[in-house]
Amino acid sequence: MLLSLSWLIVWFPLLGFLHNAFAGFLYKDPKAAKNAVSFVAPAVVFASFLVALLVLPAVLRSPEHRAYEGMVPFASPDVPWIKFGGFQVNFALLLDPLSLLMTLIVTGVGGLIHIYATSYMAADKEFNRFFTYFNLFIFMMLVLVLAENFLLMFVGWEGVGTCSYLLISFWYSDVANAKAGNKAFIVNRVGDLGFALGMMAVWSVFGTLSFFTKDATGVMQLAAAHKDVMGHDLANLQLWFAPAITTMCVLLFIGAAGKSAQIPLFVWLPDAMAGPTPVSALIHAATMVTAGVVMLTRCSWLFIQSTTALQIVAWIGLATAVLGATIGLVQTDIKKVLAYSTISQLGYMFLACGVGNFRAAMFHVTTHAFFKALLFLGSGAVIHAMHGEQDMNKMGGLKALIPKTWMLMFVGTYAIAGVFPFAGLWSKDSILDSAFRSPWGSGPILYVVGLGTAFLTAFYMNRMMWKTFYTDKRFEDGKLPDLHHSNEEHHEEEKPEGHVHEAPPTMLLPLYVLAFFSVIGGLFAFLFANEDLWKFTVATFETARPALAEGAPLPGSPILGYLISTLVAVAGLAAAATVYKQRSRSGELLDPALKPKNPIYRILVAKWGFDAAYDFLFVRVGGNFARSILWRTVDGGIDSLVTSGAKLVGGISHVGRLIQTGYVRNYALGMLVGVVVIVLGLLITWQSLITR
Amino acid sequence: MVPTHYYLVLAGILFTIGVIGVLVKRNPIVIFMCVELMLNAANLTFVALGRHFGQTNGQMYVIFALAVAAAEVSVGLGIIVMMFRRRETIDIDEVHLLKN
Amino acid sequence: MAVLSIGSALMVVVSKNPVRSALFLVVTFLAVAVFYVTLSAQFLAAVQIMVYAGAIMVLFLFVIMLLNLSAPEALKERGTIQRPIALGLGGLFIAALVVSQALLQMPTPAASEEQIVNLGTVQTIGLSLYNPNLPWLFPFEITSILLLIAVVGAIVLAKRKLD
Amino acid sequence: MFDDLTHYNFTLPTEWHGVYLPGLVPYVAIAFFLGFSLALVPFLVYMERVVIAFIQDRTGPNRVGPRGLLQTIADSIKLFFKEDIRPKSVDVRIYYLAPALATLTALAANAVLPAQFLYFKDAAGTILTVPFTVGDVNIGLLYILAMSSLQVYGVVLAGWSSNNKYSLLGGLRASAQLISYELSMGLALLCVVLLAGSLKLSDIVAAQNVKPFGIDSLSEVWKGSIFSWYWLGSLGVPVVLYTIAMIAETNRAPFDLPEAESELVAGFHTEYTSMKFAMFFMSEYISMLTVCGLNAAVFWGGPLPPLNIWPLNAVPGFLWFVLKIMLGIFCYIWLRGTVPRLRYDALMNLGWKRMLPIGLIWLFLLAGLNLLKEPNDGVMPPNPDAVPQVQVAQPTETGRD
Repeated sequence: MLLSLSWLIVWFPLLGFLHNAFAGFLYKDPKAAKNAVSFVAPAVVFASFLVALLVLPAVLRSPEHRAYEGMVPFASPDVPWIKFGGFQVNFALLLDPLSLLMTLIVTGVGGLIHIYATSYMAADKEFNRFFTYFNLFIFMMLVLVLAENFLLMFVGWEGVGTCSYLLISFWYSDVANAKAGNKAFIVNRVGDLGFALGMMAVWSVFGTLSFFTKDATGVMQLAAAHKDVMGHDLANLQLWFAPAITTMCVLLFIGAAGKSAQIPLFVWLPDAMAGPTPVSALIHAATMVTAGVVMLTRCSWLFIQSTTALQIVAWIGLATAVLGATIGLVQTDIKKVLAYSTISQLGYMFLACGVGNFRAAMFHVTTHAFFKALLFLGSGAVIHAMHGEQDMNKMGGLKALIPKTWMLMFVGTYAIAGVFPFAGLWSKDSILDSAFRSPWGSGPILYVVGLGTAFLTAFYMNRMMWKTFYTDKRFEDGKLPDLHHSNEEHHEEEKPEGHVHEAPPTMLLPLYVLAFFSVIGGLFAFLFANEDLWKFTVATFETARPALAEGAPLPGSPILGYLISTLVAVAGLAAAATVYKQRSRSGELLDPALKPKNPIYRILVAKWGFDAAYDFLFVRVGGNFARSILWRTVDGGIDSLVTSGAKLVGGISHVGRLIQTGYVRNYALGMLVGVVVIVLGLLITWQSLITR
Repeated sequence: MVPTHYYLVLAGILFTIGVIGVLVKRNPIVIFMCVELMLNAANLTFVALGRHFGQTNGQMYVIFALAVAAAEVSVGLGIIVMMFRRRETIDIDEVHLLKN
Repeated sequence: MAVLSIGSALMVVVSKNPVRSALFLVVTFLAVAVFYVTLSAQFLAAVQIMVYAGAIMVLFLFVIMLLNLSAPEALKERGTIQRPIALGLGGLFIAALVVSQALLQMPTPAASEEQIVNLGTVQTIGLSLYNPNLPWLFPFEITSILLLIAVVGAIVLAKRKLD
Repeated sequence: MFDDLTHYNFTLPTEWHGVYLPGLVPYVAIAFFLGFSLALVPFLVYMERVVIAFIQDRTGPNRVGPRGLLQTIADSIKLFFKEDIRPKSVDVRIYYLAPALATLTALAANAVLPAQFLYFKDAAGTILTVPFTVGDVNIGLLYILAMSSLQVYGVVLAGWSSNNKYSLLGGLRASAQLISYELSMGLALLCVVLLAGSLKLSDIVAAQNVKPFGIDSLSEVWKGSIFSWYWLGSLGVPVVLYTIAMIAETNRAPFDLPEAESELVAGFHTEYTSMKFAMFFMSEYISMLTVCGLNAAVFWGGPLPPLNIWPLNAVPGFLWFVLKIMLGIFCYIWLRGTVPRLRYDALMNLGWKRMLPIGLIWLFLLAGLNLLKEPNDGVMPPNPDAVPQVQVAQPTETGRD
């Protein structure tokens, strides 16, 4: 059966990972190994993509999918993984439109980024290591999105976290990079703890960890039916059922917030830009950071049980969107701008989840994957052209020098700003629309703030475009300092030293593909939306929670919404263009309207004080507490107990040491004495026992 | 057919000789040989009792004991050679690193 | 034969020259091999000669000769208190064994003559060793790993310098 | 199993004046092999000298007797009567023991070679087949290997007891060489054991008395012919391995490192003179006879004629056997005359890095082919008599829940 191929989706990247990891052993010649890796690494990802494409129609047509309105997707055969007592977890994949959609995004966009990276990383000494991590990441991400239960998802969840850490600090010889990796890892730990606690809460309430099962005993089915796995009716226990659901949802959301960089756990994502640009594009823009949204969508049946949890999600999402957009206004590093933009867009997605329109969230995940990958890769091309320079203050006027890259970045900018007919419009507007019709109220506030953020989005994106491509050159072409990373080895045949140059075709090709989808992706989905394809989420709000019934429209909203959104986007773009054109003419290079002395500007540059607060709260206070109280007093006290015990034993053994002569033969003699005593003892007892 | 307990007594005597050798000799190689002697004595009891009960188990044990002895000797002699290289002597009484 | 084996075993301990000891040990092993034959374990006898006499003792001789090249003086035994104790205990042990054998009523042989004759053939041993219904197959595989480890260990030990 | 051999050999009566003739076979065989081995040595030496002389294009022995035939006799008489010099610093007992050990083990290994099948017909007309060996034990091959592993002692002890650096080095070299090549030899023989399914030499020979590769449609002429012997049956490689290993085992050129004149004077027997030297000399030739006999029995059909037709099959088996041995010895001499001596590390490399892996691979190959031939899924043959009742201790169920 075609569906049994589905394991191949996961296996291919794993094979690639093994191949790349051992490429150094497999090939005698480092060059041959490099060539093999640069072929195998993208190839395995595309192989998974093809398998997913093959499997998709079968899943959509599968009787389970049709019969249960998407509630029981096909799960691969149950392979018991962990089983003890009443606890059983299977090693199984869940194939439904949600997981396949994510699979296609991860492998499709991922494959393109792989191709891009083969050329972007070509000069790096640790080429193989990079692609080892990259393929491992794809594998882990696929495990995450295809997992049949919380625990397997958690495996993937931790796996992608690890890969993220490894890749952020890929150029570990620079302490800043290693620190950024550590920061990402530690902040994620907080989220992961939330996930783990949420998982335990789920198990303690429902008694299972599977999402869906054929006999309707998955968590989601049970949640919809208000039952636990034993069939007891939980709805009767309103007193604790609702708080329990709220608790587990909030805990799971903390996990999602950690992975998807939401307030208060967003601080790691900007620092994660220390990794190579393909990593930023794949992991920190297109796929991994959306894992939180995927998880929320996967648990949508659970979340709609708790309006409180949904409100928390929505407000935090909105706040994050605003926060990301405002900080993005003042960043000067081209990748940091994109990083805050990512945070902001993720906020939108959570807003969508919070107002119950999980489909819009996933729609935005999809389009965002296209245009954010495009933007990141484009910025990578810019950085490549500028010989490693990332500061936009030292760019400008690049449009004439690298027109192809400019064109691609232009498409990306218009897509994220949400101008008709680019992809961003459709998904962002369906979010705003459902926010307006929020099932639990406050709709207009959410809508207006969201729209304002869209304006900011357009503004900071065009600001980036202007500072990079249009204004006067702020560097001397031909005398660019070489800021490429120390890991890279330079070949003689490279472009003349210090000149701005267009990226090679292998880097631009994936960009064209992504640009194509950034243009038509949203429109396409709008026009040809397949009802089956979106059947992954709560289709039956009516039965689940009537109050949320109208909260889940298909992606798409009234024409008026699109019109308003486009107008806002165009306004944002125009405002930025005006401001920066004028500023460019007046010869000012910084952002003069927001002078450095300007308090708003300072707050924004200080990232609303989050980093400082965390530094004070956790690093200083927490560190001092740990040092003075925990280490000195508590640990020292325990230590002294232990040491005095050890001293006591030592004193005793000083006496005992006298019989230890150090001569093996003396010990052997002791053994013989023992043997003889035993034999004699046996003899004596036997003698009394034996009657002849 | 020779009664089984003759073999057992013989094996016991061989074993004891081996034990005494281990205890009184100072040359680790000879001590090793005495250990081999003890092993052989044990093997002999296995075979004798195996015959006594008409089972192959006894001989099976001996086969494994042989394999283990071969492994033990190769490693043990390696250690002795190493020891000699390090300390220019193989006197067992000179080797008491356990006692500082 | 018993006298020969005991005598040569004693000589292993008594002789001062390790080469002599080794040779007497070979004789002991050969005697044990003969005992195996009388116990109708022909296969074991052959293996005993091959492994013990042919391989292990050659290894011993090798090492003795290798070390003697630069160690002219055989180690002299130093009289310690250990010796009389060991001898006394050994005597006690033998006495205990003999007494126990005299006292103990061995159960009557469980096997027929015919069975015993076939006990030591290669066929019987092979069939028991590789019979998946008997517990020897797995230990056999493990033994191969043990030997491999021993080989590697010996090489590592004997290598002059680990680079 | 042996019945079909009778058509080209003699059948003897089982009893003769009340003497049970088959019972006498081992004693006759002892006499035969002992006499054969000892008597043949001088002839072999003569043969070697003549052949070498021919190869090197010179005259060779021609003084004593017609065509120098009595030369070796004269030499041995001289050796007997030479003064027995005993160097001062030798370890006397071991010094004397070593040559005796060498000769003893060399002679003892002969005991299981099947030179001929004898057929006895009793009064009832049933035919009893008795291989003409000292002892046709069912671990014959193991026995030979065990004996050849004991041969190390003679060499090592001679080297050590001489208290001479050349001797010691020669002895160490010899023993290292013997141990190394015994492995390849064992592997080559194992290939044959795999095919024949027995360690008993007479069984191995009998297993070669079939039509080539078991193709039944061939005519009787090919039965037990040169093409059904195991040199071909084992697909060629083991016989090569065995031949190389046997030359190394007997310390002959080009593997005569232990007695390399240019490096070690005469190796382990540098300090030996007169009769003791002669014993080493003899033991070398006797073990050559033994390994060639094993070669003939295992790979070249033993007493079988190369083609099953008259008059070849009318010739008594032991003549074929001796002929095959002599061909083997001729190969020895031929190699000695043509191939230069190996360097020591090359010798070890050949043994451990070439022959051992090849032997292992070939063993697995043959085992695989054997499985193809008789696919029994690795199931134990349903033969309850073969396995004695073994009481397997059942693990007790107590202590578990």
